[in-house]
Amino acid sequence: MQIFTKAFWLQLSSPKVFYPVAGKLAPWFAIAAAILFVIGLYVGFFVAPPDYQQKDSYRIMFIHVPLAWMAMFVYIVMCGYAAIGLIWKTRLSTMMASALAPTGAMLTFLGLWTGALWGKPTWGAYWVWDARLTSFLILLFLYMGYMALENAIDDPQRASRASALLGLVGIVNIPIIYFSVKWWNTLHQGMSVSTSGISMEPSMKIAMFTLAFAVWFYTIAIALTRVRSIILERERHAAWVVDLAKAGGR
Amino acid sequence: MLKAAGLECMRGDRILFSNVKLELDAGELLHVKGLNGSGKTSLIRMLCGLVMPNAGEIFWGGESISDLKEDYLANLLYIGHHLGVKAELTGLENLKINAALGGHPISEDQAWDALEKIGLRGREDLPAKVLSQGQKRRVALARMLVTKAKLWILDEPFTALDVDAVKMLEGVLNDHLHQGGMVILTTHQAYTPPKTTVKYLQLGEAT
Amino acid sequence: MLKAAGLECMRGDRILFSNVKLELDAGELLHVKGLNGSGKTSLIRMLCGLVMPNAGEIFWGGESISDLKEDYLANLLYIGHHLGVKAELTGLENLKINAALGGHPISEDQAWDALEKIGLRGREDLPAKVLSQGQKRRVALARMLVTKAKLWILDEPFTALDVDAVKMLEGVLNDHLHQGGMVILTTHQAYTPPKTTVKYLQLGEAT
Amino acid sequence: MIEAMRWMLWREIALAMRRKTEVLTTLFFFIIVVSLFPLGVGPEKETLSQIAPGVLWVAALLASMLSLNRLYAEDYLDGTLEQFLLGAQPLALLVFSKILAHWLLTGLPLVLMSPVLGMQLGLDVDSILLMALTLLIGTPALSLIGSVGAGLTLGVRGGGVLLALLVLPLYIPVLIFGSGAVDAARTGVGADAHLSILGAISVLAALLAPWASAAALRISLD
Amino acid sequence: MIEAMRWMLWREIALAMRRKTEVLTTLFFFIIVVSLFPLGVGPEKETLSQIAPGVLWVAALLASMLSLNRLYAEDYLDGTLEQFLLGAQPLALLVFSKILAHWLLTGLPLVLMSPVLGMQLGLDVDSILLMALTLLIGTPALSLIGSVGAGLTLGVRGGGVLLALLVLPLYIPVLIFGSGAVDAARTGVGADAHLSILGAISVLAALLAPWASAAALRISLD
Ligand code: HEM
Ligand SMILES: Nc1ncnc2c1ncn2[C@@H]1O[C@H](COP(=O)(O)OP(=O)(O)OP(=O)(O)O)[C@@H](O)[C@H]1O
Ligand SMILES: Nc1ncnc2c1ncn2[C@@H]1O[C@H](COP(=O)(O)OP(=O)(O)OP(=O)(O)O)[C@@H](O)[C@H]1O
Ligand SMILES: [Mg+2]
Ligand SMILES: [Mg+2]
Repeated sequence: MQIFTKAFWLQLSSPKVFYPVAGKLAPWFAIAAAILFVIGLYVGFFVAPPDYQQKDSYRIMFIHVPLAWMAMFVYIVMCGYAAIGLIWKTRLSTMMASALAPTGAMLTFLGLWTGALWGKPTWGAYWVWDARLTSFLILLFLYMGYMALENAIDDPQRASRASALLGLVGIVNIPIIYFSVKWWNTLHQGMSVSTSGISMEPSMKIAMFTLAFAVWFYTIAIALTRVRSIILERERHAAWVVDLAKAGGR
Repeated sequence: MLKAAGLECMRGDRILFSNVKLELDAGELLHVKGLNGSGKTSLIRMLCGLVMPNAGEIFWGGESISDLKEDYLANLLYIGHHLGVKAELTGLENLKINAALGGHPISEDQAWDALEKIGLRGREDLPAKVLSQGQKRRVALARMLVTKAKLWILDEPFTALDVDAVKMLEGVLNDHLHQGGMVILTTHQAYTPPKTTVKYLQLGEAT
Repeated sequence: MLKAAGLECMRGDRILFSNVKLELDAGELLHVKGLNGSGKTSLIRMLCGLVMPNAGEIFWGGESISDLKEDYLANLLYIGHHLGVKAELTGLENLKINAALGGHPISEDQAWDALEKIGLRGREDLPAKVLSQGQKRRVALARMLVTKAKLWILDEPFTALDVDAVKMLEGVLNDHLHQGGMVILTTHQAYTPPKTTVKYLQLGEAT
Repeated sequence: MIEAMRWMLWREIALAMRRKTEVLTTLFFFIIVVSLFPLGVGPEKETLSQIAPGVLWVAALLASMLSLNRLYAEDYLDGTLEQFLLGAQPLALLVFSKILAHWLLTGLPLVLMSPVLGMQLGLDVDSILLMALTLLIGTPALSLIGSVGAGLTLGVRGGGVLLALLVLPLYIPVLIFGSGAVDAARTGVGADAHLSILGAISVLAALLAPWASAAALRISLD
Repeated sequence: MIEAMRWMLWREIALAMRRKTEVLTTLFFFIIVVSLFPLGVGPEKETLSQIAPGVLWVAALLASMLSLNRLYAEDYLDGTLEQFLLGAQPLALLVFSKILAHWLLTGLPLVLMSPVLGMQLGLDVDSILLMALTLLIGTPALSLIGSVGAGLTLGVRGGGVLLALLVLPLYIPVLIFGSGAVDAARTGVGADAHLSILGAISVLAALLAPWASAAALRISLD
């Protein structure tokens, strides 16, 4: 099989080869994401039973938790791409990192937002300085720093290398930040509300995981689409892009 | 010694130059010519290893400079549009530090001598910020008198210098070439090259 | 129109020059000469009112410039070692804003024209930071093409310009003088002054 | 004259937009500084909500001071300031436009952001609104006063200490009345007096600071 | 090599001494920020002494960050940095000397000053000494981490605030363990664990940051 040869993967890491592949894959992921969203939301809001304590407000969980998971995961993937791009000088990797950053920031923001909305009915406050919340907030800052740096440098080549370096530094720091915040909080006091008290009905699990996959596919679809336009922008002098523009299409 | 082939430089959407090749041996001077914006500074920074070429490679004694790194840099003296002269330090201190950080530390006496030769007598102990434009440049150029580097790369060295200083500088360049050194320079001013081998490299259309 | 007498400038412990007097009428050019550090820039900044003279006074149309203030400045265009060109703005924007803040707003078309004449065609819309040294200077110098000021004070205007640009600039100076303007300049480069009245002012010893 | 002011405003805003992130980063600086406090002080809600107005105001002060740092520095280095001085426009007017632009680009966003941060620190709704109001009235004074300091520090190499000594006594009233307003309202005294004093400071600053800044710039460029 | 490092140290310190007030400014900023708090928060003694470690650490963070702004900026503008890159010395070594000098000139004075400020905020003697110790161990990490940010934001206009945005989140662990130590000691848990983690962070930063900074500088100069 072609897929198992090293040459195939090496070839795929060239923007020229990857561009049409991404173009073909993106719509499928988008469609899958849309379908799963619909199913997950339906199960979550209409099938799953109300919680005996939180009534219906707990249903935010179905959106909140997948968003939060994905937001953290995207940061790691993004920094991984950045590191690869910086060390092995593969152009596609830095492009992927740039393509992931805005999505990650948006997921983080939405995670914060949904969490805050959830906090009001359960904790009586939109925000508390709990370890998980705090480290999540810091994650948003890290995303913002990454994007701000990339935006602030006009030369795209230099911008992507600089932000990749920042990502590398960031990845070293992620565990340190995570544990410090955790420890900082637990040393002071236990949180009055624990988030693990929800017993999971099967339908709840289904809703949760369906939506988790939906967010996954959405992220992939968006990242592929965005990386396509980044490829076009950064490689606009390459012969194949010029040809593509002349041909006027994909 | 210095050799480059197929150099290409792209800035923004524009290809500034492509397929530039050059070769420079001991005792030779390369005069890079071109109109404003033709890419002289870009080429020069490429030869210093400050900018990566889009295509092509640069060799020093047969090896690629991106492999040689420090071994290449130890042979190099670059003086560009920016001077690297600290406003708060005196001319003397500036020279000594620049020399030391460039890898060739010099003694106090050598520094005094160099500054005197370059025409800053009586100004050695003034902070560079009160010096005139031309005097600041002289502080930077004084490194040429004390360096052991073989390859000098000078971007418009004559800027802001008065007629005497230009003459003196030409003398210094000649001496360096006669001792087997190499020089790459750009200038828009009238310049009589020395009697050793002089090569020209024209970027863009000629005037 | 412009007159000064008994000007003295002291920097640190040093008297750079003293008892300098000059007089300049419509259509005349004053070339300030001197070695590096002889005080040309200091004199010029004095004439702009940026530096107070230790002694002596400067008159414009018979009145002291320290009394006239804005009325004098409206007649003045000064381009010095520092360019006043914003790295983030395009050449076009830089020119328009500099002109407007200098008191002579210009239209979009005028700005395009001026930049084309000064040799920046195709570069009007690039942020100044990506321009080459000579191109940045051209953006600053383009103000000469759009200003209504009568007195131009230029500190080494030919720096970093290529041969074509120098020629063009000389033409611009000639035109200005023929229309009754006044120019004060310094330069270390060979310069053929125009055919109107040219005055020389030597600071320090001659070469 | 109005023409020149308009150009100046346009210029400042264009420059800021060209750099895009500059405006956003001041805002983020504000947010981060405020968020640092709970991390340093600990997450107890009562403590936090008690110190919240002080923290917000100190952060606003710092954010505004930081961004003021660059108000004239670049124009000074690249020679633009020389050109302003030589321009035929009254310098104080140009300076005023610059300060106005500065406030629009950095002060105003802080004001708009402050409610969210107040919430994070556990302030109640009334306090939050009052807080935002004090910032709205008080931050222009920060920009105005800071501009004088920025002008003075330009030439003088390490004039930092002098600047702080000059500017701080003027900043402190803004801080005290700004953060004091919320406390006053909490204790039932009412915040009207605080607000009107804050307003008076801003008006006074608007009248005097442009001239003082212009003078400072002239001194710096001599 | 050691020679070059010595020269670099000498150079940095000579420059700082020539400018004299620059060192003082950082220190002064630290003092001001700390002193602003009682004004913003109100004079209650228990509140103040409770938030004191947090306030001191946040102020130290901000002060160190502010001075980082200038760590490479000038060398970049006047072309010295180019020369460093072209020098025959490993860049990371030069960078390390620069960071060391930076800490000696800005971090150390803060450490020495902190007891006085701690006293002002009503901390007891034990807490004050512990506080100073955490600062002594922690501030080098601030200089080191900040240097990477300073390298990355070079030449980026408006880099000052951007630098803050990049660096402050990375400072947070230092802040937490630094200010947490005093709290831990107060509640009887003991500060040893905090101190050793703080030390570990500094050592880790000393090993990695010079290389990362050197890489950042190379990228910025391309
Ligand atoms: C602004 C407020 C909030 C933020 C920033 C936030 C953030 C996060 C993050 C980052 C995660 C993933 C962490 C992990 O899996 O370890 C998460 C998961 C979760 N959150 Fe939140 N959250 C917030 C509010 C809430 C509230 C109010 C509740 C409900 C009382 C809640 C319930 C949950 C639950 C049940 C999970 C899944 C935990 C697990 O499966 O491990 N969150 N949240
Ligand atoms: N992003 C960009 N987009 C378009 N053109 C660019 C960009 N960046 C740089 N340039 C162009 O690259 C050239 C830079 O050339 P360089 O500085 O090497 O010129 P030079 O030959 O040294 O000129 P000078 O004699 O004026 O010093 C300029 O023409 C500039 O307009
Ligand atoms: N504080 C000071 N102490 C001693 N000398 C000083 C002091 N400040 C300035 N100077 C001297 O004043 C002179 C400044 O001259 P200026 O800049 O006007 O020269 P210039 O004629 O423009 O030279 P150039 O041709 O190099 O531009 C220099 O010689 C400098 O050494
Ligand atoms: Mg050039
Ligand atoms: Mg001069």
